[in-house]
Amino acid sequence: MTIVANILGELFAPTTAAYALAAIGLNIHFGMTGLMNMGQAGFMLLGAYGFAITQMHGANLFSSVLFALLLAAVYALLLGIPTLKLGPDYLAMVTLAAAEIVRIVGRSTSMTNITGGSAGIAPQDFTTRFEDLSPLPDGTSTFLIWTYNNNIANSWWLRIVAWVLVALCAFLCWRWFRSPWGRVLKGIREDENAIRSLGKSVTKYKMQALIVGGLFGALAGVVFVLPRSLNPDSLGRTVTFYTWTILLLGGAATIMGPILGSCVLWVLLTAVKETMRVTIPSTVISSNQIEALGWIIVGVALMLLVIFRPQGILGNKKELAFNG
Amino acid sequence: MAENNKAPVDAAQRHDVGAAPAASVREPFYDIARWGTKPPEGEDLISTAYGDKVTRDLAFVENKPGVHKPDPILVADGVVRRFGGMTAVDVDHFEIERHGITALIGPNGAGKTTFFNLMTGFDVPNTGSWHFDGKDMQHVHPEQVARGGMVRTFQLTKVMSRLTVLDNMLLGAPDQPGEGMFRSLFPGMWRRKERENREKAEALLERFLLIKKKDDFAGSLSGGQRKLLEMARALMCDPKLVMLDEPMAGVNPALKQSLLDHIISLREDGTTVLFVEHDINMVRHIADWVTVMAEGRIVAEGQPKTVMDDPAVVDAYLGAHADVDLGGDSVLEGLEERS
Amino acid sequence: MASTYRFTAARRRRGAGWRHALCAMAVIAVVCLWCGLSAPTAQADEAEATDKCVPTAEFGCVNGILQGSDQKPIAGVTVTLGGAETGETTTGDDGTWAFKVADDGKYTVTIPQDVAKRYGFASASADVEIVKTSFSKQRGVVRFDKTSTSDAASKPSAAASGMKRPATTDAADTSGKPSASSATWTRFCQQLYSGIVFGLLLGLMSVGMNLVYGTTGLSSFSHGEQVTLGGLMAYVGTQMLHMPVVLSAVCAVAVGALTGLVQDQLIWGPLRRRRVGTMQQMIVTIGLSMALQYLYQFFFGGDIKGIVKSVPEGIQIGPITTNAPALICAGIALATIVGVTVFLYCTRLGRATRAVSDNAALAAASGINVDSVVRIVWTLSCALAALSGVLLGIYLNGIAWNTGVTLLMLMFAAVTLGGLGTANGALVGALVIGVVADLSTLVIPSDMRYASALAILILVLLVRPQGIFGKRNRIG
Amino acid sequence: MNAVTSPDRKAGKRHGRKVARETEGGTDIYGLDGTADAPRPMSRAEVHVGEPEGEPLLDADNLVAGYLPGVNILDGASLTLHDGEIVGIIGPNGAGKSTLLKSLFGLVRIHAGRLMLRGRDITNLRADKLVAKGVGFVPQTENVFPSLTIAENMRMGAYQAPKKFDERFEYVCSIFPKLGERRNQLAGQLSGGERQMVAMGRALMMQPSVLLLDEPSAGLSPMMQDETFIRVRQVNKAGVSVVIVEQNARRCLQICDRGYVLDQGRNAYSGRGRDLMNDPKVINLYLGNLEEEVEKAGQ
Amino acid sequence: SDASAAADGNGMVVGALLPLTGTLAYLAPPEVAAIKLAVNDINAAGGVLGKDVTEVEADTSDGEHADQNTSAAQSVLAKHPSVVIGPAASGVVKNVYKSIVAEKIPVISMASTSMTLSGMDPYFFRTVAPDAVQGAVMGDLIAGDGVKKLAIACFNDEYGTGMRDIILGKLKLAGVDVVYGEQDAFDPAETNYSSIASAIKASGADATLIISYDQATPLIKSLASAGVDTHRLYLVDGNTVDYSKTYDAGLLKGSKGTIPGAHVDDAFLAALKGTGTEVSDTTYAAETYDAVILSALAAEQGGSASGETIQKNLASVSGADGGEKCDSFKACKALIKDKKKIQYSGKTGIGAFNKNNDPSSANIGIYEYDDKNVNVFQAMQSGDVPSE
Ligand SMILES: Nc1ncnc2c1ncn2[C@@H]1O[C@H](COP(=O)(O)OP(=O)(O)OP(=O)(O)O)[C@@H](O)[C@H]1O
Ligand SMILES: Nc1ncnc2c1ncn2[C@@H]1O[C@H](COP(=O)(O)OP(=O)(O)OP(=O)(O)O)[C@@H](O)[C@H]1O
Ligand SMILES: CC(C)C[C@H](N)C(=O)O
Ligand SMILES: [Mg+2]
Ligand SMILES: [Mg+2]
Repeated sequence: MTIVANILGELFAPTTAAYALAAIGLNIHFGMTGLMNMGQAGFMLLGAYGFAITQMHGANLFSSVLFALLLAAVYALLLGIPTLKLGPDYLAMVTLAAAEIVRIVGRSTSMTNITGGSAGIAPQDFTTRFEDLSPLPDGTSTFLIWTYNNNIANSWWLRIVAWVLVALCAFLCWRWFRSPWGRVLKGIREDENAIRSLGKSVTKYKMQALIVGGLFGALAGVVFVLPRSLNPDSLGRTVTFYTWTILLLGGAATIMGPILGSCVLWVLLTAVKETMRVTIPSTVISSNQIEALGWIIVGVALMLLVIFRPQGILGNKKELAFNG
Repeated sequence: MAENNKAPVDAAQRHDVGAAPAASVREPFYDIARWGTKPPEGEDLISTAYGDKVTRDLAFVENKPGVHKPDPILVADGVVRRFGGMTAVDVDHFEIERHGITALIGPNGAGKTTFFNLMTGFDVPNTGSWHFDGKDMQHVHPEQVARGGMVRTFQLTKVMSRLTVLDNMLLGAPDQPGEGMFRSLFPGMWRRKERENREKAEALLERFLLIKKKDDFAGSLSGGQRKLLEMARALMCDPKLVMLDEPMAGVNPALKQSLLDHIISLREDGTTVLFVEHDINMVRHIADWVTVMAEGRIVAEGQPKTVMDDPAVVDAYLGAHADVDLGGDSVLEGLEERS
Repeated sequence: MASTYRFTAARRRRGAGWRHALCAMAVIAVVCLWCGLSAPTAQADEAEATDKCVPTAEFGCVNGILQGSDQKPIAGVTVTLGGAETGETTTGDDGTWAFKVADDGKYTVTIPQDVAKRYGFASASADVEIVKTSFSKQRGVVRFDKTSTSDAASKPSAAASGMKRPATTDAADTSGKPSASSATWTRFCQQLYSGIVFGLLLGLMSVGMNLVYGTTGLSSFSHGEQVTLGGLMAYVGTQMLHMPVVLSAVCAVAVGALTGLVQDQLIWGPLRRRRVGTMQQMIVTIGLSMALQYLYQFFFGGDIKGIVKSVPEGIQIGPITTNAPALICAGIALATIVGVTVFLYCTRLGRATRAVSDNAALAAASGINVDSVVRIVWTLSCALAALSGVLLGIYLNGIAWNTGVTLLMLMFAAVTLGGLGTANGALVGALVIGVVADLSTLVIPSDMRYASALAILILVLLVRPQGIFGKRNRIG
Repeated sequence: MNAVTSPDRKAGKRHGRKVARETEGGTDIYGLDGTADAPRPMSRAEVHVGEPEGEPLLDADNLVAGYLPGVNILDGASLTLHDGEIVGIIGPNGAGKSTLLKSLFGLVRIHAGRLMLRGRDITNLRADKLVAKGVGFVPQTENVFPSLTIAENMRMGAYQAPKKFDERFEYVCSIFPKLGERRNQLAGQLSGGERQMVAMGRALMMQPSVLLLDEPSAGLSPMMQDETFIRVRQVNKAGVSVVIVEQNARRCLQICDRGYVLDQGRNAYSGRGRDLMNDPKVINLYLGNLEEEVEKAGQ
Repeated sequence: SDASAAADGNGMVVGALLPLTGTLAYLAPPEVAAIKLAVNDINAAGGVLGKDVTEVEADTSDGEHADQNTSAAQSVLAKHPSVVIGPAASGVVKNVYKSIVAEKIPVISMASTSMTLSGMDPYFFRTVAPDAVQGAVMGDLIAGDGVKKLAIACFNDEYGTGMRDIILGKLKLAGVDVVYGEQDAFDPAETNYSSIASAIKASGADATLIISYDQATPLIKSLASAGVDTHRLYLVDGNTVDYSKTYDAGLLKGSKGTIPGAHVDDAFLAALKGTGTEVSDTTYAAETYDAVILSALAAEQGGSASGETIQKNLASVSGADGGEKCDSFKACKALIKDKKKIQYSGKTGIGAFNKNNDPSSANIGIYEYDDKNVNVFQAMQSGDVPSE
């Protein structure tokens, strides 16, 4: 029972929401505009830094979030101006490199005074104001099979806020997808020179997409660090790869794809690991190996999911036919 | 040459001819029958005013490369583009007459497409300047060129594969407020315009025999259909000057013929047409003016008839077999000697 | 430890002897009462001079080493302790001296003025504070060869400011040596050299990835794991099966090639046939990478495995110090990459791989068996990865389950920098990355050196968006 | 003219067939779009009108093929090619001509129907195996390797016979001298027409016994178009059977022994090249009469 | 509280958050074994409050998998533990502790040594001394050995730079020149150490301090091939391990290392091996073992296995208020039965928890490598852990 609760708990865990947000942002980049952003974690990290550092210095929540968004937007601009001309695979590498640079600089000893260096920023330094804002009473609550703390760290309050954000972003996305703006972005995804020849400023649209997706990424970063601490290494390449996996698992260029993908990935991961823990006694193989085996199974399951449903869970098989 | 603007009249005649297909004739599979070799009902040209004017004006223009024309819309000066050691384009002076239908012909690799690229900002010349409608067009981005009213199509078609044909068309429409990031969130602000665009697009698709495919992905179009879509999409913009790069290569002859009338009718809406084409009949049929390029230079210019009879053009471009039946033995015999 | 005590006992007694005579026996008795049974020989005012001292609950230590600036120990010098307890000792042959002190408090250590002067010490005495229970104060180390403790604080360390650039510090310190610039030059050469060697290895690692990209358009995220596999297989060969290195390497490459073949049969082939896009295939490689990483962890655990145990002897070539394995690794890497380039550009199959990458359908229409070409490429790519894994494991002195994935970023950077899918691109890109990363440590902190390499990538792409060797196709 | 140009063919026999225009079969059997215009299928006899006797070299019978599951682009198309023939396929855009060629060549999956080469079943055989059997193919679009040089593109053409490369390349250069001059230029940088030359050249490098050409003349200058057609005739004379899809239909039909008109994935008309060219319905529906109009206007 | 209330009914549940996978996985086996051993020992002595203790484990992975950190915490929390042992790395502790302590369940880390964790939360404890302690000892060791020019190869990680800064302070006082690495630190994910090695060689240092985890394995070899003297290396707890199987004999002879915690006897290692886990060394095993025993004793003393009770009694059973010393669960339990105050002095030799919930005193062992590259115990330094 606790296992089931744990597994299903991942469905709406803050982490799931954070990844869903990041994937929604990536969906605007890749799914809509065809920008191969391999550095979504960079946006997330900057968002998280923007939020946590201002919180640490006593800013109020609203301005912290605003600052996080601002930081991501500025980063998107700086990144976009010189690189949006690049071909997709090259752009992928540049964004990947840029995100790594953000992380490496953020964790470098020379930045310790600002970013906390490799130690990052401890939760007590930046989460309290958010937790204090909660209208919920202190203590824990149980809803159906799930019991979480109301306000602290991995809490109901964070879950509510996170999923409201996800819903909001998904709504925006939905509006954009079905609007002429979205159509231009999709056009750019297919052939930017054709769009150019039709009088649309490709750079402007790409930049808009990069910024909007980056803002979602920044929000994701904030949500990601709220239940834990801000550690630059925890927002590295792995996060970007997971985000990509989520996006393509759910189905690129769909509204619900990123959300569903995130839920599926984390539920799958937890399900595998939890069941491994209980089903394999550690006398057979060591607990190290059990956990490693769990990851192996998750890796293989991911492969199989994509192999047997390459267009993603919600994706359109037809689109796949015209080389995706 | 005056006959050129008789095309509308011809069209009207054709209309009568093909009006009532005999009952015994097998109906064609495709709705091409509706278009076949005639314009659709009610789409006869009403006016030939611009056409007449252009014919009049050009009649007095000397037939030599780089002449000045009475009312040029595009003027290019000293445009040179080199690739490595090779000079792809080297145009001293070139003008395009407003409202005229100008054909740009020349052997393969003459630099026609490169010239298009240069004019529309997709490529940057080594030297040269050009003005469109009086505006300096150097260092202008392609999208600004297009917004300025100079729209081109691509020889190697560029369709947005994973967008429907209709969406491809709608992308061609200018001034859609919904294409702004914030305005797009409020459908009220763009619905009306969208509906207008859609009507226009559907009309064009109908004309280009693509209406049945409108909800299919453009990536599923056949080679010729892509060409058609490319051209139709360019026409969505209501351009001042439309530059068509081999728009009819790969298009079914019957449809091609019917589309020529459409091109002619464009002029009466105030559009100037510059097109590259290797189909001599088409050039003869609709062009008011023909410019010949070879090895990057403009080597001849003039009324279609004059130019086509120019022995240099015949030699370098049309070739010795232009009027020969290729089924005949003579062609092969000559060849065997040669090789 | 016991032996150390034995060896020093005789020598120390002499110094402590006359101190005993001066001190009142009554005081000894009082101290014995204080300290309890565990420290029968301790005295209130008298610190015990010992050879070596380890602080305990009862004793703190004041100790040090007396040596000249050339690090030669100065033996037989009298060291006097003053303060809460007093004592005197002479430095041993290795220059060491030590006092056990029982009292917390401030102590002063002095050496004779003339000794200090002779060796050019700044001061002949130093102060320390002992607090037995505090780790940071239970031992007071006094060194005369450097600035004394008292003025250490007031005199901002000159070294500290120069520290960021070790080369300059070195130059300053070795003022007696010929010239500062030659040291810098040596350092520069050494870094350049190690950058080049690493660049070559990185090139070998990435060339396989570039082949796969070039043929199928797929950026393989599991390539790092193929590299790891090579290293781990070599480890299995040398350390578990005790085979010679070369044989292990050959086996590792064979295993690598086999995995490539099997992978293509089981995964990539079917995916290609079902026309799954490269983005999707990329996600499959991410999944595969995850599975493989943890598979290695499953079998090999989480620690770093060394392929060879011995440390090779250094070879001096001009200003560069290196060793035979490094040279051999670099040589093999270079030869292999050149071989692959030649293969790509000069052989029929090589051209076929490039053709497949351009347009698989057309390649098939030209009579190329696309499937078999791709299979060969996968096999080759994985074999090359395995080879690079072996060389890497030897050159970097170890391989772990995640070595490949940590290097993946650099491989991508190298491939991109050189031009995606171009044969020699990987080599040149990797050399640039390797050299920039290593040379940049001359000017920036080394934890940021890969940032500099990545920054170079971005800069180069701004100038050449298609990479160094990439060619741009025309528009229209 | 057939009899004159290719005396080796038993042209006379082709006239003997009765052209059955009307056949039974409801108009709606294909249920295409429910329009009353929907055609009746051609009978077998109709399809094979004008065909020489004997076992065909290539025989496609009632092919059903498509790109996506459930959507059949080819809907029972048939085609035969006899030894030494040039067969032309024309039809409106999107009729399925390219699809037919691709399915002949194993690049589009055939769902139903039968495809025989020299009496052997080659349905859905892999493309490279077909090349080994002597079938060559020039696609309509994406018909060059953009990041290979011209010379390398040509080498790809001669992939299965690398020894013959030099000799063949010389031959190709004699047709398209430009290819020789620019042999080290990347194909991706070439102009549209030059690409077309490369594609055609690539096919000629193969020395196939059956050549499938998809709009080889598109984008070529008139002189080069003529040159291409003449060369097709020349290789045909040297013993290569050719299937050629063209939109430059008049020129194409001039050199064809027989022609098929394809519409909506099915055969609409077929007959000898000249007959089709002069068939008023074919002219009206597919060929147009631009040439005449221009002539008329010119006078 | 809610979460651990259930624990009262079903006996004590020990939650363990261990780095079973990821970059710290090499540290896990001794920890796993130690937990097992402790639980076995407790149950052999009759369990806690008459009921057997059970253990639940979850894998935190490493700091790069922050999502797994919290997910593991959630997984353990759902099983209503009375106490959570772990996580190992300081960064991971920061990622998870809040949601656990919010449930009023004590977290006892066995390996997180970051100084910023001191006194972080009343429910956070650790059985390992913060880096300051080891840093001070190491600094003195280096200075006392007469090193004049020291090179520091330190990795940029909270542990690395934190420890380095402490050592640097010590060295400055003693007047040791740091010729390389005062600012410079290498990336923890570094694989190519040749440039660091050549920089160290070029710096002309006469001894080298290496602060890292198992990055030391390749690093030492790179140093050796660059010509750096490998007989004068100083290693810290992250890398002071038995290198006899790694290098040729004699490579490290004379080099020194420090490890916090009492020098554990071979019997303990044998006992660890007896749990069926494959262990080769005892790094953090004693700390883990003591953490479990201490929490069990706290529950026993408080008479309840709830988190709150354990938290309240942890300091006391560790000896904060004095009491009779005992060195095993069995002995201590007996004393508690007799209503005596106890002072558990376990395998680590740490003192009672201080007001920061750090050990009030600790031991640092000093080791020297012999000619087989085995780290041989030399001496033990003990002292108080600073609580300011
Ligand atoms: N990016 C490029 N690099 C090198 N050469 C180029 C490039 N673009 C075009 N060329 C060369 O410039 C010449 C002119 O090309 P262009 O495409 O303008 O010819 P074109 O007149 O359009 O020919 P076609 O009728 O065949 O389309 C060609 O020989 C072509 O090979
Ligand atoms: N890749 C594809 N996926 C789905 N449908 C396709 C695809 N390619 C072509 N089609 C459809 O198949 C039909 C036939 O296409 P095909 O290319 O065979 O036409 P075609 O006769 O060669 O026309 P054209 O003369 O324009 O080249 C068209 O309706 C087209 O929309
Ligand atoms: C597992 C340990 C080596 C962790 C290290 N002491 C830290 O605080 O991060
Ligand atoms: Mg062109
Ligand atoms: Mg076609």
